[in-house]
Formats: sequence, C-alpha cells, structure tokens
Amino acid sequence: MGAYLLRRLPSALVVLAVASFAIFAMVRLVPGDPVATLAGPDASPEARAEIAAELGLDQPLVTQYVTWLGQLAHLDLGTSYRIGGQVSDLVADGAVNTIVLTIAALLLAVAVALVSSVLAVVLDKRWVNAALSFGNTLAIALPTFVTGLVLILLFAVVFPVLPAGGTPPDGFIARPDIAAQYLLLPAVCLALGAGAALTRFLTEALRTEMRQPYVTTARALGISRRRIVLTQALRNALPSTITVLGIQFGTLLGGAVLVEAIFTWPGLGGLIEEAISGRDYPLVQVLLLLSVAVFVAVQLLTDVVHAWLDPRVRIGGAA
Amino acid sequence: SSAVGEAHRGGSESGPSDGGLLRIGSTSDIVPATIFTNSSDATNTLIGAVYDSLIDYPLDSLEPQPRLATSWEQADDGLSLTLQLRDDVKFHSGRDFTSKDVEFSIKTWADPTWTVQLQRTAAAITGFDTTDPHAITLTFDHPLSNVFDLLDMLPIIDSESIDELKQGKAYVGTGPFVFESWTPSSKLEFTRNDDYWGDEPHLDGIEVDIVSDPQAQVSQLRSGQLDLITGASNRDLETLGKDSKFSVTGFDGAAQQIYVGADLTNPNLDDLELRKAIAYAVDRERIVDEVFRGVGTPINLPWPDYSPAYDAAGNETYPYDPDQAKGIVTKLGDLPTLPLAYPAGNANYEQVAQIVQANLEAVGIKTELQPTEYSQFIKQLIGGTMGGLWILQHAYAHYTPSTLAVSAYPFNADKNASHFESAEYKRHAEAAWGAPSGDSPEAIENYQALNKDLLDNLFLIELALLHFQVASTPDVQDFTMSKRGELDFRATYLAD
Amino acid sequence: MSESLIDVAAPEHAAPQPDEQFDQRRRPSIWSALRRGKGLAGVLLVGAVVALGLLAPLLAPHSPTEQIPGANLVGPSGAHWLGTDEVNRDLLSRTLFGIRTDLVVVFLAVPIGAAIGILVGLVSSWWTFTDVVAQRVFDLVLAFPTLILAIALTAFVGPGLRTVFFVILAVELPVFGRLTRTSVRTVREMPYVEAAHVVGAGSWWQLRRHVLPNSMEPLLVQLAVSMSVAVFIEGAMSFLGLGVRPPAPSLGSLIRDGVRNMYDAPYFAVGPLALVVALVLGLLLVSQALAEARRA
Amino acid sequence: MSTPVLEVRDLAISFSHPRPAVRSVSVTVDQGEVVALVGESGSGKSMTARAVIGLLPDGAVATGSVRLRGEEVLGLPEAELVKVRGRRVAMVFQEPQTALNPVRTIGWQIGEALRAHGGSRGRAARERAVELLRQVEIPDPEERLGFYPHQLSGGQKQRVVLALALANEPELLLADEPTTALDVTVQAEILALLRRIRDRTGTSILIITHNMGVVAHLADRVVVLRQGEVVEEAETRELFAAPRHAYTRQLLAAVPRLPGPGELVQALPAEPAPDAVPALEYDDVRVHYGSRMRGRVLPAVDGVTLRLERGEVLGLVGESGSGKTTLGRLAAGLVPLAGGRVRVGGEDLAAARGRRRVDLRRRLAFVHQDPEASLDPRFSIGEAIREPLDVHGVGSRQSREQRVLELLDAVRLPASFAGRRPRELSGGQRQRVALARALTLEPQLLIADEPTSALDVSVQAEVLELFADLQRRLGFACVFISHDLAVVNKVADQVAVLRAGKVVESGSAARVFGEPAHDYTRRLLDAVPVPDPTVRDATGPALHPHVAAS
Ligand SMILES: Nc1ncnc2c1ncn2[C@@H]1O[C@H](COP(=O)(O)OP(=O)(O)OP(=O)(O)O)[C@@H](O)[C@H]1O
Ligand SMILES: Nc1ncnc2c1ncn2[C@@H]1O[C@H](COP(=O)(O)OP(=O)(O)OP(=O)(O)O)[C@@H](O)[C@H]1O
Ligand SMILES: [Mg+2]
Ligand SMILES: [Mg+2]
Repeated sequence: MGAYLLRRLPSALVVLAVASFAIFAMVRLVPGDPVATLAGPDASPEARAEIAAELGLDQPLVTQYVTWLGQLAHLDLGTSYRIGGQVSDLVADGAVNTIVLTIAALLLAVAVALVSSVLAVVLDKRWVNAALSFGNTLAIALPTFVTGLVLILLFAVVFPVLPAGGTPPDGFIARPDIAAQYLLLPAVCLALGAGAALTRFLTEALRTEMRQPYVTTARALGISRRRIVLTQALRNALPSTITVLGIQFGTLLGGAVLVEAIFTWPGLGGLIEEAISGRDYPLVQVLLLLSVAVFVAVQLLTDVVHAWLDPRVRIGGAA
Repeated sequence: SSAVGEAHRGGSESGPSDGGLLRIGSTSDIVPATIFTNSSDATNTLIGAVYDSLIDYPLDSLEPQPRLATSWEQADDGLSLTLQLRDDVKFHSGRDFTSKDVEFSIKTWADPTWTVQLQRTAAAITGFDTTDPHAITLTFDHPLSNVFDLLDMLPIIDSESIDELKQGKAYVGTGPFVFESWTPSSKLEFTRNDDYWGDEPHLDGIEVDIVSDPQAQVSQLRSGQLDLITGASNRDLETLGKDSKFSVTGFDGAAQQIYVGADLTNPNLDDLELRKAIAYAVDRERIVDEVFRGVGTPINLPWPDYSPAYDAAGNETYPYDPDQAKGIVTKLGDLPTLPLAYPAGNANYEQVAQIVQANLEAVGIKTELQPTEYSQFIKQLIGGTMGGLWILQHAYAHYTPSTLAVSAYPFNADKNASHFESAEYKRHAEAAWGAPSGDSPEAIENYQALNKDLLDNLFLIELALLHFQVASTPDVQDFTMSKRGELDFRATYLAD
Repeated sequence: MSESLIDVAAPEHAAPQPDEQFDQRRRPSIWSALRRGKGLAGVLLVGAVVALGLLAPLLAPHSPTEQIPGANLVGPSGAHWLGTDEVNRDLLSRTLFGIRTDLVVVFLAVPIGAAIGILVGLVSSWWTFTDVVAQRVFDLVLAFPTLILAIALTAFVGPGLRTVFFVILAVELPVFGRLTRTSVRTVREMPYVEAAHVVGAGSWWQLRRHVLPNSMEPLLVQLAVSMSVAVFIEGAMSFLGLGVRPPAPSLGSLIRDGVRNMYDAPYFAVGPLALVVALVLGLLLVSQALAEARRA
Repeated sequence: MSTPVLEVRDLAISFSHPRPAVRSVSVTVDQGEVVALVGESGSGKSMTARAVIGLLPDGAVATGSVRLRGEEVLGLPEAELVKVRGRRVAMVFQEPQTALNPVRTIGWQIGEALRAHGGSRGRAARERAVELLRQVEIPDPEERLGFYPHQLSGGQKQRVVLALALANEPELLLADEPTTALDVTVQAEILALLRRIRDRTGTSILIITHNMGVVAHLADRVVVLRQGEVVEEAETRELFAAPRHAYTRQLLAAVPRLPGPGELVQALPAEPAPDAVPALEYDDVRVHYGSRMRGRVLPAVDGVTLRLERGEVLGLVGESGSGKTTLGRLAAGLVPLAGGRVRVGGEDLAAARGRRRVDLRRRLAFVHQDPEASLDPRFSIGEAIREPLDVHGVGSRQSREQRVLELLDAVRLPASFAGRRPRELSGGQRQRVALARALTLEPQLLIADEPTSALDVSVQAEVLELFADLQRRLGFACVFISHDLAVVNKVADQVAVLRAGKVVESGSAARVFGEPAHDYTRRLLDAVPVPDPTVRDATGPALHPHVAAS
C-alpha cells in the first residue's frame, strides 16, 4: 500500500504541476480586474497604475507565472492583494476552521449513514423505510441555505439552546464542550445532504448484499440478521460506499462555502469566495492548488481503502 | 456549560452606564490596502473607533465643529488655512499628537495608492507650516471649497506605524478605542482608550464580527449573540423596527443615492429625449416604498435638503409620468432592446432593476437585465464600457457639493462612465471646487448651474436618496454616526 | 450454420410438461417496475412536476413577470395561492414557469453529464493508464469550485441557461465518472465478466453488457442527488447573474429569494421547495423501485 | 419409536411460474439416520432441503408441514428460526463456490459460525477452526485460515462450507451435493467423516446427491424425487436390489461405471498425424499465486507439459486443489503464466492481439467450474446462451433465437426457461445452461471444468451422449476436468492425473484407468465409491473390486 502510494506520487506531482498552470490561466481568464476591484470606481487612473505596479500585475503573464512558481518552490505562498497578509497565514487560519467543520460533518454524515442504513436493513420494516426515505428526501432536496436557516431559527432563535453562528471564542481545544456547541449546528447542516445521500447508497448496497449467497450461508448457520449486516454485508457494501464518500467529500467542501456564510464560520470556503470576487489572484491560486491536492489525496486514499476492504480488487487499474 | 449562556451579555455589575463589550455585526471585512476609502462597514467602524479627525460635521449641516482642531482661520483669498490643535492628545502608542501628524496624514491621503476619495483635494494642499506643534497652516494650490470635507474625513494617523497599517497589523490613532487585533474575515477587537482626551468612553471594548450573510446577522441579533448589526436588509429592518425587543436607528447624515446611469456611446441613449422618457417613466415612489421600505426620498438631484445645492423645485423636474414618457417614446419610433446592468448578488439592485425594467416596458422601452458580477461591473464602469443603462449607488452628495463633482466617478467632469462631456459642466464643476468657501453665494450660483447641467443632460437619472439604518438591541444606548458613515461609540453605554 | 445442432442430439426425452407453455412469462422488465408500487408513485411525482411545468401557460393565473400594483409580498390568498414576491409578482405563476427553466437543467444537463461521465468512467477505468489520467482530470475539475467554473465559463459563453447547462455538465461529469469507476473495479472481477471475456467479447462489450448494468444502482441514486443539486446550482448562478436572468423565473432563484425573506414571508419558498422535494422524492422512489426490480 | 428428527409432510413449494417446484414431498429422518434424496435435476431436492431450514428463495410459497422433533418449523418467524439454524439444523448449500463471504477470511467465517451460538472465542475458536479444516482434509489448515475464498480451489471451498455446517455439531445435517467438487479420495474421506460424525454424535443426515456411489456408501434409506414428487422410497439395499419405479430403474441403469480389471477398452481413436498442429499444448507451464512481496508464493501448477491433439478429449483428474482449474484457465488465457508456454492451435494466446485474439477466442469455449457465478444475474437464460452469438454477430436475430432453443433442448431444458434468470434455476439446470452456452459457437477447443458435477446420472448420461455426438461430429478438442473417473473414462481419449500441480501420470484413458502406473492413480481409482450397497456392507468403505482382485 505504501508502495502503491509511492508509485502514485510522481503522477500526483505531475497533476499539481499541470494544475498550477491550469489554475494560473483560469484565474486570469476570468474577466474582472484585481486593481479595479481593489481601488473602486472613484480611483484615478494614476492610482490604479500605481497599485498594479505594486502588485506586480504590470509584468508579462509569463513572468508572473514563473515568479509564482519560484515562490511556491521556496514554499512562499505570496501575499494577498486584499488582505495584505501572508497567504500562508490566511490559509492556515481558515484551514483549521474548515478542517474542523468538514471533518465533523464527515463523521456525522458517516455516523448517520451507518446507523440509519443498518437500522433500515436490520429492521426491514415498512414504516422505518418510509420514515427514512422521507427524511432522506428532505435532506437531499432542501438546500443547505434553507436547512441552515431553519436550524438557526429553531435552535438559536425560537429555542435559544445553541449559538446562531460564529466560532468558539476560546478556540477548539481550551473548552471542548463549548466548542462542540458552536460546531453542532453548522456541522449538522453540512452533514445532512451528504449523510442522506450516503444513507441511500449504503442502504441500496446493503440490500443488494443481503441477497448474496454468502448471506444465505450465514443465515443457515444461525447467525442473526443484525450480526450478518454488521459483520458481513457491511464489509462488502463499504468499498463502493467509500468512493461515494470520496465524492461526497467534494460536495462537503463545496457546501462549506454556504454553511460558512450562514453560520459565520470563517473558513476556506468564505475565503475562496471572497478571494474570487476580489480577484485576489495569489490567494485564489493557492486555495485552488490546495483543493486539487486535497482531491488527489482523497482519491488515492479511497483507492487504498477500497483495496484494503476488498481483497479481490486490484489496486489501480486493470492488470 | 452553555455557549449560549456565555454569549449572552451578562448584566454588568458596575452600574448601567459603564463597562461591557459591544458586539457589532458587519457585512464585509476591512481591506487594509484601501482602509481609508470608507469601502466597508467594518472599515468605517474601525476608523471611527480608532481615529479622530480634525473637525467634525454635524449630521445635518456642513458647519465644521472642533475636534482635534480647536479653531481655524481661513485666509481671505481661500489659499490657506490655519488650524489650532489640541495639546492634550496622545496616540495609542503614547506619543504626543503634533502638527507634524496632520501633515503626515494629509500627505498620506494625497498618495494615489490609497485611492482615497478626496485624494485630489489632499494633493492640492501643497504647503505645511508645522513650526508650532499645536498649530498648522496649510497652503493650497487653488482655493478649495471642500477643504473642510477633507478635514472631516481625514483620520489623523500615526506615522511610525504606517507599515504595519498597510499590512493590517496595527492601527494607531488618537481615538476613543484602541485597536487590539484583526482576524481576517472573522473579527476585529478594540478596547477602551483609557487616556482618551475627551470624555472617557463607557464601553470596555468593541468587537466587530464579520458576518457576511445579512440574514445571519439578523439571526445573531435575535439570538442575542450580537448587540448591533449594520447589514440587515430593509425588510428585516422594517420587521425588527416593529419588534419591541429591538430598535432600529436611522441616520440622515451619511446618505447614498441610487441612480440609473446611461452610457451615451449607445446611439439610442445619446438621444436626450430617450433619457427624458426614462426619467419620466421610473416610479421612484414605488422603489422607495417597496424596495427600501420607505426609508428614502425620491429625487431628481442628488442633494439632501440641508445641502447648499438643494433645490426642491429641481427635484420635481421629472415626476412619475408614464403618459408623457410614452408620448416621447412614440415620437422616437422603434427602439432596440437596451441593456440594463447592475451588480449581481445584491437583492436591492435586483429588485430596483426589475421595477425599472417593468416601468420602462410599460412606456415602450424594452430592456434586458444584465446582472454583472461586481468585479466585472466595476471594470466596465471604469473602462466606460457599460454600453447601455446601469443601476448603481453613489455617495458624497451630503458633503460640500463640489466634492461630488470632483471625486465621485459617475459625476467626474473629466471622465465618467457615461462618456458625458461638456465644457460647461466641466467649467461649473471646477468653479464650484475652486470657490474659496463651500457656501458662498458665488458657490451657490455654481451649484445651481451644476443642477441645471445635471437635469438638462440626464446622463445620470437619480432615483432615490437612501438613509443608513442599523438595528440593535434596546440595551445599546447613545450611539450615533458621523457624516463619514462611521458609527460613533464615544458616549455609548449598555443598559440592562 | 447450415446444419442444426439438434438433429445430432436426437431428442427423445420426456415430452414437455403440459403446463410448460404457460411458463412463457417474460422476466419482469425495468419498465414493469415503474408501473406499480414505488416506481409508479415516483414516475407520477416526477411526471406531475414536469406536467406542471409544461402546462404552465395554461395553469398560471398571471404572467410570470407581471407586476401587480400594490401586491407587495402579500401572503397566500385566494387571489394569489402562493402569495406574491418582493416586486409584486404572483408566486404561483412564477413557480410554474420556473419549472420550465429547470426542466432543461434537471432533465437535460444532469442526464447528459451523467451519461458522458459514465461513458468516460467505464472506458477509462479499463486500462491503468487512461484510468490514472481520467482520475486526475476528474480531481482537477472537482477541485475547482462551481463558482469559479461558472464565472470562467460565463466569460466564454456569456450568461444564460446555456452556461448553467455547461457548468452542470462539468460538475456532474467527474462525479458520475468516478462512481462508475468504482463499480467497474468491483464488477469486472466477477466470473460472469470473465465468462464473456472468454467467449471473445471485447472490452466494450463487457463494459456495456455486463459491467454497466450491474453498476446501475448507485448511479441512479446519484442521479436523484445530482438533479436536486442542479436546481441549486442554477439558483446560485442566476443570483450571480451567470444563469437565467431576471425577471425570468427559475426554481433555484425563487428558493433563494424566498430564503432571503424567511423572517417576513416564510411561505415564499414553500412552493418551489415543495416541487424540488417532489422531484427528488420521485426520483429516489424510481431509483429504489429499479434497484428492487434488479435485485428480484 | 421416538419422534423422528425430521418429518416433512406433503410439502409443496411454488414460484410465480405455473409449474410448482415441489408438488408433494414427504420425508422422514430418524435419529442417527442417513437419508439420501436423489432424483432428476430440477426435481425439487434443494428446495425441499431449504424449506427445512427456512431459507427458501424470495417468492417461494411453501405449504405442508416440516417438523423438527415434532415442532413445526414451516412458517416460523425469523427470530425463532435463528435459534434452530446452525445448532439444530445445518445446511451445506449446493453451490459452494459462492457460498462464502468474499471479503472475509475463511478463518473468520468459521469463527463467526462458532460465535453465533456462543461457542468458543479467541484461541479456542482458532483451534477449533483448524481442527474443523483438518477434519475436512484441507492441507495446511493453519495457513489457510488466513485465505480469502477466491484463493481456494473449488473443492477446498466446498470443504470449508462443510466445515462451517459442522462447526456447531448439529442434530440434523442437510447436505446438498456436498462432494460434487471433490476428488474421489477426498470424497471418500468426507464420507467417512460424515459417517463418523453420525456414529459419534448421532447426527442425522439428509444428503442430496446424484452420485449413486455416494448413496450406496452412506445412506440408510433413499427417497427418489421426480418433478417435485416422491416416486419411490426404500432402504438403500432394497432400492439398489429391486427398484420398483421405472424412473429409479432408469436412474440406476444410467450410472456410469469404471471398467473392471479385465474389461479394458480397446477402441482407441485413430492416431492423428504426429506432425499435425496440436489443439492445445502446455509446455512446462508454471503458475504461482500469491505475491512475492508478502513472501507467500504458492505454485499451483508446477512444470506441466501436456499435448492435446485435434479432435481428442483430454480428461484432467486429480486431487482437489491440484491445479486442474488453473490449467483449464491457462488454456483460456485467464491466468498469468509464471513460466513456460501455452499454445492454442499452435498459437500463443497471450501473445495474440486484436482481431487475431478475438478469432482465437471464438474457437475456444470454456465452462466454468462455478456455473452460478459465471452467469450474469441480470441476463435471462436465453440471453446468456445467445451472448456468444451476439458477440460475434453470428446469423440473424431469429436464427440466434432458434439456436438458443435448440441448445436448451439439447441440454434437456424446456424452452420456457429461456426467459428465466439464473437464480430461478436449480443447480443442475444452471450447469446445463453453462454447457449449452459453451457449445453455442461450435468451438474447436472446449475447456469444461466439471461440466456435469451437478447433474443426476440420467440427465448426465443424456448430456454426455450429446457431448460425445457433438464431439464426433464437430471434431473439437476438449479438456474435460472432472472428479468422476467413470465419466472421464467414458468421454476421454487421453487422461492426465494431477497432483499438487504436477502431472503424475498421463496416457490413453484405457491405459491409465486399466493399468495405472502411479500409486496415486491407483489410490484414486480405489477410492471410487461403487454404486452397490452390498459392496459397502461386505468390504467396508474405500474398497474397490480393483484392489480386491489384484
Ligand atoms: N428462485 C427460484 N425461482 C423460481 N424457480 C426456481 C427457483 N429456484 C428453483 N426453482 C425451480 O424449482 C425447481 C426445483 O429446484 P431445485 O433447486 O430444488 O432442484 P434440484 O432438485 O435441487 O435440482 P439440481 O439437482 O439440479 O440441483 C426447478 O425446476 C427450478 O427451476
Ligand atoms: N487466486 C488465488 N490465489 C491464491 N491461491 C490460489 C488462487 N486460486 C487458486 N489457488 C490455489 O491454487 C491451487 C490450485 O487451484 P485450482 O483451482 O487449480 O485447483 P483444482 O485442481 O481446480 O481443484 P478443485 O478440484 O478443488 O476445483 C489451490 O491450492 C488453491 O488454493
Ligand atoms: Mg439442487
Ligand atoms: Mg477446480
């Protein structure tokens, strides 16, 4: 497995190199002008020229690209146009929040999916299925900005039991109980859609597994349905679910933008949106590159987990 | 323990009028590179809290009041101004405030990279006599009718920390609150300046939370996490105003104007008659009532009623008169569909645009709405490539009228988004700016000429004058706003 | 093949059972799964939404862009079943016409994106090299936030439904490609695929006839999920001026507008949301019914 | 007499199609008794057994009565059944190839069976698992505990399934064709094991088998089924001695037999010209499973050299796990070679590319050892049989459909089955479908891995007849893998005996079976159970007239 990852490393690096170019080009192809955005409509042309020079935007594109790559090679992520601070600091700050939020949502989604699909398959009752179906449908059909508002309205305004937004004032570690309360609503909001989709996938996969002959064998041995689902069917159903999880991870990151806005959770989602609308090139570039890296990593990870779960799967393409 | 319980401001034991942390919800974060452009609510709060200006305008007039400057004297030729400065003022760093700091602040503003509004005015100040640390004499290139606007807007900044200021690391002023920290896209923190030269502020501190989503601001206000919010939508403000648990405060001083711009390079819009038809066709009352929930005034000219350029009759030039508009359009014959752009992602603009579209449609002018991403919109505006109609807001009509003509891009006589060029307009604008005083009869004459230019040429069709409102819990007492749009918490206290 | 096999085999075994000819029943087809129970309910739900959209000109009491004087954000009433919006338009009419916009997105963009994604997923995962290349390209596309894709695409194609179409295509393609790939990796190890391989079936045949049909369940679920996501992407893009332009209604933008008025007009978003829920529920039911039919 | 362990009364099972799977079956099994259920393929044997343990496929409707020690179990709720299964009644399913969980090691699966009934855990469980594997004759049981099912040979899987069923020492064992994939020596051991278990713990056994030799060796009583009905029931000896029903007589007559020591078959086919290109050639082939990285390399085939002339049938026999399937798969190009060369019709399949490869493939057909898994569950039987024609675009649509019907008929399946799906068939029926599918394209080389293992002797006889006819007419070469030496004897010209990946003996069938040169071959021949209960009673198990005579 380590060997597999090692073999994949070069291709991953190639991807990042290609991505850096694609990102650089894409960011500049997008119409709009960082200087104009920064300076506003009332600024004089001289002012704009001066700002452009200060940001290095008067250089030819090739020079800009090479400079950026050179900086990257020295692990210098550059300075944000708008915020002025080091991109690395900004990203680091936002990353903590985003990671905490997405991981929490991911865990929540996985927990919800595991519990509800296992319940549905083990109990196999009409009403359980109907209730789950309905819940799933709502969770999939309602966009995050609706669920987010409803959650806030319910749990922060009408019954003020949880904060309506914001990050824990003392950070995540100092007082975990408080942090958890701040985290709960946004994480739930983010997890709902992904959790529901996962539940659907997993339930379907489990149902299919429950028709496999090995389940009949297990039943003939007197192993209870619950045990069969938990120890055998689940294991067989997981590989495909893991991939779905990998894909859902992308959805989570995408959804984070909205959730971060609704719950005032200053993370990378908000940062990237702000950076895009402000045409903050250095920040956008780094964030996108990071995003590509994360996706490549998640993909490799799901491959590895997939192969680990299913001994028959040949890792990485056909022989 | 409960996060909600802790977030609710506990009753302060030291009596109703002292202490406490005021939590403000702001829509957009500060941008250090353009910290002096009044470009965001958080920026305004920061400037208002940390810095002092030399003079202050009251909200409803243009009569300068002393602040760091105790008195001033203007030369008769209008080419110089001497200010007496307070001698008991210290920067947060502990350094004494002197006339050198005034010079430094003005020179900073004159630097185009800061893209401040009155950069041209600041640049027109060429002489600084700082021999007396507590008095300064400024000499001008030419008379500046709006020099007091500059002195009102200009924050006195600390020269020693200018590099940190550029990076958003430090904001050192002489104001009532001391800047503590900035967490980008999250929050700003301030504490009371215990050595403040004026009355010591009551609040222990201020925390500005960046809450980009207007609805999240309302939710957090409702849930008690915030005490005051600046970004609620007009409708939410209306609802909150009716709720006894909240109070909504409006300020007349820092008004903005919403307008329909016309790009005269468009062959159809080049025709003044069509622009007139548009001016007659738009239902300004409806826009004010339905979109801005009555918090505004329909206008033809940008000025608020206390402005020396205010002209009540002028505001009646183009009343809502669809029939007249229709008549004009019929005369014009076939018209192609005109583009109508507005910055996307803003509900107010979207609604105004749709009403304008329906109004125009009703008189026979077809338009196509073009919601444009803000960055692109600005680029088109600056580049003068709008190509048709657009909807946007502008400001600075509440200052000395000449400020508008020299510093607001849509009105800029040299170059504007409408490609409106008129020697006469240019002359009037320059003359208004170059008048030695903002309210001299000579200046007022110029303003009337300007008003005529605006109404006769209609390259900008004003829709409404909008007032600024904030919502807060009733506990927040005695706060006000400066003409600059900065919330002023010098006297604020938190009641229980 | 002139000679028949059978005359060699000399059939002299027991005569067929008398009731055997009644055993001619075809195996339950996919379509029959949609003609009863869950499947039918799903088809009806989706059908109802589509029908409402198609019949909007007949059903809607007002023009979707008509601004009715004085009816500013009023609640549901006999005159306006779903109330009116901020610029005095009848929400029912807007909702009905809004469906039409989303029909293109939901029933064209998503399925096409899915089809292409599945195709790419199928073909690429068969060989290690193409697999690696395709996966990395997917990574790249997935890593770009929808917003950036949308803004960039708008720069080339201009705003409008077409752009929404392409953005959704771009967003869905890698999702389906990747999902397909997972199934392929599991299914291709099955002996029946090997059996087809042995009789000389080419890769494409194996993929099309065996791998794909045996990988359908997750794809169907994803289709339902993607369709609901598409509505919101469309809404977000419209709001940013990248998609359908006001005053043309779309479900996504109606929901966005509705949510903005959550405190003042909670009924605003109900209509369009109910439609999306019906659509998703319908699709999930269909996918469930199909999965059950396949398992049976 | 005490209540019987199992009492089935008037059991009827029907599916959605008009013909019921089981019409009326009554069977009684007493304490310690071994009852054999024999009968035509598709006659409802498996369904009867599954009804007993309450595991009928979905859509099956069962009526009648099934009592375990007097308690009714038919229609019992799942919660009650769970208590019955495994401990009181255990079942070995007909198709062991798919019966195991593919992503769990066999050690874990045995452990799970033990845990299900509060049995031993941890070390004790492991020891018990090893013991069970040893009982069923799996070599290196400690190491195999960590194997996944796909790493085992067909026979090994079957034995693991048996081990699972035996794990909790049930009162009643339902064994559905438990030895089909086993070579005769192992089969003999398994039969001995079953008898030992019966003797020691008094376990009753209901065994379903088509192997009359197994019946003769193991069963006390025989119940003969045909088309869902019991046609005859008798003491084993009685049945063999004086079958009453016509079908029983037909069944017994169809049992293939090995020639006695004297009766050497002389009729050898004409030797093909020696310079002719052989149909299949193994040249010192080697196959290794497992990865070198994990340090576990298992030579499955170790230096085999074999040659199959055109039009000849090569019988591959040998121990379970000796590499027969692997050799077969090699010929089809499905296993990577570790050494040597395989040539099909003189050409290296592995080296061929593109069209050439498709052409080669077209001339080659393969019957999997595991017919269930080799049929796409979503394809109807008709589609599955037609697929090779579709792949190569042979004939028109009608002619293909026609061809499917012919083939179905040739393997004695009603035409109506064309619309069914694989899971709606009995084991033997599926196997015939797999065979029919292989014959669709009139191959030049057929690799048949246990093509008749699940067929009752009467159907088997017919199918073999068909096979022989076709082979004569089309002149294809065939690798015929089977455990049934009598069958091999009947169809094969050449025989190769495999053991542990090596050919221990090869030559003409007549020679190898008539005058076995190698010890192992001799042992193999000796272990063939004779379909005659008197022999068992007279000589005890594993004694063959062959040995007795020599
Ligand atoms: N799931 C099913 N659905 C419909 N019909 C079925 C199903 N399973 C079996 N049958 C039919 O029921 C009949 C009896 O099947 P069963 O498996 O009991 O046969 P069998 O006696 O075990 O045959 P074999 O020796 O071939 O295994 C067969 O005709 C078969 O086609
Ligand atoms: N994928 C695999 N990985 C590891 N070992 C394997 C694999 N497949 C087969 N083997 C091993 O190779 C050996 C030969 O297997 P093969 O299937 O060829 O036996 P066989 O002669 O067909 O046996 P049977 O008669 O039981 O089917 C067995 O010991 C088996 O455990
Ligand atoms: Mg059977
Ligand atoms: Mg085998």
